[in-house]
Amino acid sequence: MLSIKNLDVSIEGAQILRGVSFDLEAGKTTVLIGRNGAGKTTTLRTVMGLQTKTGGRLMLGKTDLDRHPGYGRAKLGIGYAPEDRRLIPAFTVEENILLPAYATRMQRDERQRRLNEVYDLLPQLKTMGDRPGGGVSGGQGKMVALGRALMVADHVLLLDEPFQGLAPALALEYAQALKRLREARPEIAFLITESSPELLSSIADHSLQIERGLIEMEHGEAA
Amino acid sequence: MSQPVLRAEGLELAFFGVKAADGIDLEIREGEFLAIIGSNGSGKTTFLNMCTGYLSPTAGTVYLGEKPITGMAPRRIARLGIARAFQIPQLFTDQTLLENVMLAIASRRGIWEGLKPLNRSVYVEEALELLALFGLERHAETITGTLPEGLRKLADITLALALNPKLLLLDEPTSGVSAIERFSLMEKLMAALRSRQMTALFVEHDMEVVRRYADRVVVWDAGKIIAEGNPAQVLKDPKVVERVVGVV
Amino acid sequence: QDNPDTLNIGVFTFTSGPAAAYGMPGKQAAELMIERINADGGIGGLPIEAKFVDEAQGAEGVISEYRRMAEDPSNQVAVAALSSGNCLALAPLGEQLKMPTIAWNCDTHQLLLNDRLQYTYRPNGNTIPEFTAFVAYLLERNPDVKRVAIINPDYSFGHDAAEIVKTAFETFAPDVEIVAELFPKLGASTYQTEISRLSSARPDAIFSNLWGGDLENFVRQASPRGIFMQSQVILALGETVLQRVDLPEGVIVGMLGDGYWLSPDSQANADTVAFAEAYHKRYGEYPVFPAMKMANAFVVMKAAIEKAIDAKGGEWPTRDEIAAAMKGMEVDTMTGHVRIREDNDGIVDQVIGVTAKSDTYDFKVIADMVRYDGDVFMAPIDEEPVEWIRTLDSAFLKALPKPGSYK
Amino acid sequence: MTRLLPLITAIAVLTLLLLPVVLPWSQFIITIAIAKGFAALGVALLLRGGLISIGHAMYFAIGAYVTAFMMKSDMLGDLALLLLGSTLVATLVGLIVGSFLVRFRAIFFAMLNLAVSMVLFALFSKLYGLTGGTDGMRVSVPAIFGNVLDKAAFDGVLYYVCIALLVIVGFLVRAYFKSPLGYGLKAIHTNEVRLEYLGVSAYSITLIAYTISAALAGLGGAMAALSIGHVLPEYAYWTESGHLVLTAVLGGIGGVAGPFIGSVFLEAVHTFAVDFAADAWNMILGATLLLVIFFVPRGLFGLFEGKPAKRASADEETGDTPNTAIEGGAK
Amino acid sequence: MLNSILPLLVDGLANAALIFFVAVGLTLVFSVLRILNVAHGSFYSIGAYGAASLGLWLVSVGANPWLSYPALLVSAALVAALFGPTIERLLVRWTYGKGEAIQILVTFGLFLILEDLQRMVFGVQSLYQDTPMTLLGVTMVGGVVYLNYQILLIVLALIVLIGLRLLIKRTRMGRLLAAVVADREVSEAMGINTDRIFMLAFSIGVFLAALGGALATPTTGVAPGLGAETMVLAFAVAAIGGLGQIEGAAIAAVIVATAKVLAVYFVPALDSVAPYLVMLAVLMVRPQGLFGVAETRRV
Ligand SMILES: Nc1ncnc2c1ncn2[C@@H]1O[C@H](COP(=O)(O)OP(=O)(O)OP(=O)(O)O)[C@@H](O)[C@H]1O
Ligand SMILES: Nc1ncnc2c1ncn2[C@@H]1O[C@H](COP(=O)(O)OP(=O)(O)OP(=O)(O)O)[C@@H](O)[C@H]1O
Ligand SMILES: [Mg+2]
Ligand SMILES: [Mg+2]
Repeated sequence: MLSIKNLDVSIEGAQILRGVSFDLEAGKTTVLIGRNGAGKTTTLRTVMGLQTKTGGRLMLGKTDLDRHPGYGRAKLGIGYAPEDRRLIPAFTVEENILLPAYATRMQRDERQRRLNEVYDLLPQLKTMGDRPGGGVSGGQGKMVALGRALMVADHVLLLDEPFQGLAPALALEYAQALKRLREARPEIAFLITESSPELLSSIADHSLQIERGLIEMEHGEAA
Repeated sequence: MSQPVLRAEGLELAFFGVKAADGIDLEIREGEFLAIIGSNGSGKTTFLNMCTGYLSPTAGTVYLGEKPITGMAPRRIARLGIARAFQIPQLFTDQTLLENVMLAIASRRGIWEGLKPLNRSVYVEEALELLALFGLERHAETITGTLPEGLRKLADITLALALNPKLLLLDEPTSGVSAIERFSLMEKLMAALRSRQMTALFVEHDMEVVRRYADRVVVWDAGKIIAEGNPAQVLKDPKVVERVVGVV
Repeated sequence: QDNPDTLNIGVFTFTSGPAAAYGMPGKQAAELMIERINADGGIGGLPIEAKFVDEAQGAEGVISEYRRMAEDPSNQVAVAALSSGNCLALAPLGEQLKMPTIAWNCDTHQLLLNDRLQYTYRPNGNTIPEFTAFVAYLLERNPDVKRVAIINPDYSFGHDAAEIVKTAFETFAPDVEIVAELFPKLGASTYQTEISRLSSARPDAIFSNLWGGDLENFVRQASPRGIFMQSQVILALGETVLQRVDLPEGVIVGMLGDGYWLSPDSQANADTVAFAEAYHKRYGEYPVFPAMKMANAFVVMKAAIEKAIDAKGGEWPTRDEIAAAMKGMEVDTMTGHVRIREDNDGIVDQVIGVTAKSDTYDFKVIADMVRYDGDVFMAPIDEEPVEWIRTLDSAFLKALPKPGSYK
Repeated sequence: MTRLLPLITAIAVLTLLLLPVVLPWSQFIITIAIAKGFAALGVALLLRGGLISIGHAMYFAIGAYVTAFMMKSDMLGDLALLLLGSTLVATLVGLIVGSFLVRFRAIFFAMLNLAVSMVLFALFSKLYGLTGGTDGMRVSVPAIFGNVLDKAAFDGVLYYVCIALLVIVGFLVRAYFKSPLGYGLKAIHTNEVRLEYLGVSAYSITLIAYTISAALAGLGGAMAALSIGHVLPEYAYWTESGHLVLTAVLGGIGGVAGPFIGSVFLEAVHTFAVDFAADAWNMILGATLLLVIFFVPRGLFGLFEGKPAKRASADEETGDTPNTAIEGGAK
Repeated sequence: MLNSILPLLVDGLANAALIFFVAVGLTLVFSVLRILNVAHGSFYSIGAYGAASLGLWLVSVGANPWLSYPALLVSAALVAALFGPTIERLLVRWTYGKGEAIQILVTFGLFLILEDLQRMVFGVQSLYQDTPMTLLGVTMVGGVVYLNYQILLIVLALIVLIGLRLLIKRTRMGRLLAAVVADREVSEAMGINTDRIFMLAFSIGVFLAALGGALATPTTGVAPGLGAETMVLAFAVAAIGGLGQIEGAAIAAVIVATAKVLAVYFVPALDSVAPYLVMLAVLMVRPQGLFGVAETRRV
C-alpha cells in the first residue's frame, strides 16, 4: 500500500533518517520500534509531508506522494495521530474528530456515517463529544486523536506511540479498539511506532527496529 | 512511623464542571517512594500542580511539614524544598543542556551572585556530575530544544534533582522513555534519590515499575483516591484492576 | 586663500511627511531661484550649488547634516529651517560652527529672544506681528465679535499663536470670550470631532493657524459641515491652500508676512511676476507664500554676499564677512521690503485680506487687503513680546490702515 | 572565531579612537551612533528575554531631558554629574515603570511600553513652561570637572568619554549576560514556568533586566543630548523606539557589540543615503533591514561570532568530550 | 440634555467605525498568522490613495457620480488582490514561527518601504475625493451638522462586524481558520491547505485595512504619514479589545473613539494621548485585553 524507499531526512544539517525503506501492506499492521530519538516520529512526519525529505521516494499504491503537498495526503486516505495528540483546544472533541472531514470537503452524509463508525469503535469518545479539546487528559486525548485519524484513513493509518502515557486499563482498551478496527477495516495498512513492543504483540504483523535513523532488523511475523 | 513531609487535606478543584480533585487527603512520609497511579484524566497532574502552587485548590490545604503552602507561588514552594519534574518536559529550549543544569544549580545556590559568570568550575563540575547520573553528559553542549523527547524527559528530571530538594515530585518519569531503558532509568533514579536521602512521589502508568520500586501506592480515579497501600496488595484490588490496571 | 568655484549652500526644508505640503513649495522655489540666479551669472560670479536636507528625518539627523555641512569650509551659507524645533536647535550650532544661517521659515519669537546671535538671521518676521495683525484685522472687519474659538496644531507654533491671539483679544477687546480651544495633533487626518465641537460651541469667529496638509484637510471637512457659514473663519496660513481647495468667499486669510505673489507690490515687480509665471509653468501651481519666503531668503542671501564682496573690494568674502554683512541690512524683496534689526530679526510688512472670486484665475484670490507696516506689531528688542502686546490699547488699532486700503 | 573576539574588539576600539583624526566629520556621527548604541543595547538586552519594547526611546529621552534640566542649573552642569544624574533618573524611572510592565509579555509588553512612551512624549510636548514644548530645550556646553571648554574641544572630549564608557559598560553588560541573571533572562524567553519551579522569580529577573536596559538607554540619551546640544520630545516618539529595535536586531543581540555595530552601520548607511537618495531613505533602510534579516539572521554581529552551539544529531558518535567545548572554558 | 449628548454619540460612533475597519483587519491577521503586522497601516493609506485616485479618475472622465461608491469597494479589493497574496508569499510567510521581534521587524521594514513607495507614486500633496460624501448631504443632530456619510460609515462597520462573525462562526472556512490558528502543523496533517488559509487571511486583513482607508477618503485627505498614524491607533484598539478578538476590536474601537471625543470636548489637551491612556488603564486591569483569553501553559 505505502512504500517507503531510501528515505533520507536531515534536520538543521544533522542526518536523522538514513535510507529508511519498508512497505506497508493493506490489512497488515507494521510496528516501528526504536529507542528515543531513533527517528520514528520523523519517519511518520515525513510521510505526512510535515518534514521535508532530502532523498528517497514515497509511493501510495501507484501515487507518488511527492506530487501531493502535505495537506493533500489526508485526502489520499492517510490518517495520522501524532505522538503529542495536538487537539484543537477551542474545538469540542467532536469538532476535533470532524476536522479532517471538513478539511477534505467530505459530503455531509459520508461525514456522519464515518463519525458514527468512529463512535462505534471508540465508545468512550461519544461521552466526551462536547467537552472542549483542551479539557481532556493526556490519555483521553490519544483516543480523540485516533478517532480523528480514522475519519480519513481509507488506506493508511499512522499512529505515533499511541500507548505512551496511557494508564494500563486504557491502554488495553486502546489495544482492543485497534483490534476491532483491524477487523472492521481490513483494507487499511497500519503503521504504529512504539518504544515498548509488548503491548503490540497481539496485533503486530511485522515489526521493524529503527536505530539512529537506520532500519536495523526486520522480523517477518511477530512472535 | 516517620513524619509526613507533605500533607494534603480535602483538596478540591474542578475544570468546566469536571472534578479533577474531589476531596483529596494524602500524606507523604519522610524517606518513602510513593507512587500515584490512576486512569487518564483522573487528576494526578492536577494534584501535583496544587502541591506546587501552579494551581490553587478551591478548598483544602497543603502542608509542608506544619506549614500551609496553598496559594504560595511555585517559586516560594520550590525554595521551601519541593522540586518537580514534569509530564511534558519543561526546559530552556534555546540553551544547552549544560546551561540548563547550571542555571538550576545557580538557582539553588542563590542566583543573585552579582556579575560572577555562570560557567565557573563549581557549576560546571556539579552540572556534569548530575548529567552523568542519566548518561546525559554526552549531550551537555546540545541545545535542549533539539533533544529527542526521551532525553528531554531525563533532562527535566535532572533539573529537578539539581535543586537538591527535600521532596521530589515526578510526573510520569518513564513515559516516553523506551521500554528497553525504563528499568535502567529507574535504577539510576533510585540510586540518586537514596544517596541524597530524598523523599519522592511519582506518577506512573507502568505497573511493573510501580511494583518494583514503590514503597506505597495511591490510586486515583475521577479526582478521588480509591485505594492506597502496599503495591502488591493494591494492584490486586478489584476496583483498581477494573479502573486502572486493566484485565489482560 | 583661493576663491571658490561655486557658492555651496545647504537648504533645509521638509520634503517628506505631512509637512512636505508646505515644505515642497519652499524647495521648489529654492531650485527655481538658484536656476534664475545662476542663469544671471550667479552671485559674485559664482554659481550656486545647493544641497537639500529633508527635515522630516528628525532633529538629530538634521543637526548632523548641518554639522557636516558647517564643518566643510567649502559651504558658505545655510538656509535653514522650516520647523521651529530645528531652527532653535541649529541657531546655537551656527554660532559654534560659525555658519551664516538664513532662517527662512523660523517664525517662533523664541529664536532671537535671549541670545545675541552673530550668524543666524531671520529675514521673514516672527509670530508676534504675524498673529497680532489678524486680531487687528478681525476687530476692524467684525467689531461685534464676542465668541471666539481657536483650532491650532498641537505643537509650539500652534500654542504660541493661541497665546498671542488670546493676549491680543484681551488687550484690544476684553469682552471677547474664548469658547473653545482645540489643539488637534499635527498631521491628524480627520477633524470631524473637532468640527462638531466647533459647531456646538457656536463661535462668532474661529481662528486657526493650521497649515500644510492639515489645513487642506480641515477646510475640506469643515466646509460641508457649515462651519464657514456659521462663523467668520480666520486662516492665518490660508494663502497656501487657495489654489488647492475651494475656500468660501469672505474667509480671512494671510501669509505670515507680505509674501503674496498677487499683492499689488508683487505685481508691480516685474521680476516677481516672471518668477511666479516660471514657477507656475514648472510646477503647475503659482508660488504660495512658503515659496515666496524661500525666494526672499535667496534675495537676502544674494544681497548680503554682494554687499560683503563690495566691502572687501571685489574679493570673495569669508563666512564671517557674509554674516556680518547681514547685520542691519535693508533689502527690497520680491514681495516688499525687509530691514534686519540689531537682534537679527527682519521687519516685514503684514498683508491680510479675505478670500474672493477672481476674474482672472479659477481659484480664489485675496481681496479687501490691508498692508500693516512691519514696525507696528514688532515688540522692541529685548522686551518679552507677549507681555509687550498688553501694553497696547484699542486706540492703537484706530491708527492702523483699514481693510481694503491696500490696493 | 570566539578566541578572535578580543582581538576584533581591540581593533574596533582602536579604529574608533583614531577615526576622528582621519575623518573629522565622522566624530559627531560616531558619538551619536554610540549614544544610540547604548539605547539599542538596552533594547537588545530585553530581546534576549524575548521582550520587545517599542517604547524604549522614552528612557533615551529621559536621559536627554534630565541632562537638559541639569544644565539649566548652575551647579549640576558638569559632564560627569550629567552622565551620572541622567543615568540615575532613567534607572529610577525604569524601575518604577518596569515594576508595572514586566508582568506583561510578548505583544502586550511591546504595546504597553509604546503607550507609556507616548504618554511621556505628550508630556514633553505639552508641558511648555517646563520642557519648552515641541521646540525642546537647548543644552549648552557643560564644564568638565570645572573646566569650561568651547564646543569643538568639548565634542572631542565627549567622543573619547563615550568610547571609554562603551568599553567599560560593554564589559559590565557582558559580565551580566554571562552571569546566572543573564542566563535567567534568556530562560524567561523559553520557559518561565520552569524558571519559577527552580525557585527563581521571573518578575525580579525581568525587572532587573528592564531597569538595566532603562539605565543604558538613559546614558545614551544623555550622551546624545550633550552631543546634539538640543533635546526634543521626538526623542521619545514610538518610531524612534522602532528604530532602536531595528538597530538591535540589525546588529544582532547575541553579544554586547551587536547593537553598536548596528548603530554605526545605520548611521553610515544614513549618511550615504542622504547624499545619494535623500528621498528614499526609508526605503533603503527598510530594504537593508529585510536583507540583513533574511541573509544574516543573527544580525551583523553574527558575522563575527562563532558557530552556534551544537544541535542534536542522530549520530551519537559525534558527542565528543564536552568539557573542552564550553565557551570561555571552565577555567 | 439629549441635544448635548447626541453629538458626542454620533461623533464617537463615526470615529469608532473608521478605526474599526483597520483594527479588525489587524486583529484578524494576528489571530490567524500570529503576526503583528506593522505594515498594516500602509495598506490603509494605500487603500485611501487607491480610492482617491480611482474616484478622481472617475470624475475626470465624467462618469456617473454614484459610481464613486462601488469605486471605494473596488479599489479596496484591488489593493487586497495586488498586495495580499504577494506580500504574504514573499515576505510574511518567511517569518512564520520566527519569533515576534523578527516578525515585527520584517513588517516594519515593509512599512518603511511602502511609505516611501507611496510618496514616490502619489507625491506629498494631499489627495482628496469627496463625491461620495457630497452626494449624501447632511443631517442636523443636536444642533450640529453631520454628514450623512458619517452615519453610513457606522452602518457599514456594523455590516462588516456581523459579516466577519458569520464567516468565522458559521462557515467551513471559519472552522478551518480556527484550526489553523490553534495548530498549524496538525491542520496541515488533517488536510487543510494552511498556506492558502494564511494567504487568504492575510489578504482579508489587507482588504479590511484598504477598505478602511477607502471609506475614509470622502471625509479625509490622503497625505503621507497617514499610515503610521492610523496604525498606532489600530494597535491600541486591537490590544484593548484583546488581540485576535473581532468583537473585542469593535468594542475597543467604540471605547477609544469615545475617549477621544470626550477629550476633544472637555479636555482637548488629552486628545492625542487618550487612546494610550485607555490602553494603559485597560491592560493594567485585564492584561490580555477586554476579550482576550489569558494563555496558560499546561504542565
Ligand atoms: N527540530 C529539530 N531540530 C533538530 N533535531 C531534531 C529536530 N526534531 C527532531 N530532531 C532529532 O531527530 C532525531 C529523531 O527524532 P524523532 O522525534 O524522530 O525520534 P523518535 O524515534 O520519535 O523518538 P521518541 O521516542 O523520543 O519520540 C532525534 O535525535 C532528534 O533530536
Ligand atoms: N488547565 C486545565 N484546564 C482545563 N482542564 C484541565 C486543566 N488541567 C487539567 N484539566 C482537566 O482535569 C482533569 C484532570 O487532569 P490531569 O491532567 O490532572 O489528569 P492526569 O491524571 O494527570 O491524566 P494523565 O495521566 O492523562 O496525565 C482532566 O479532565 C483534564 O482535562
Ligand atoms: Mg517520537
Ligand atoms: Mg498527568
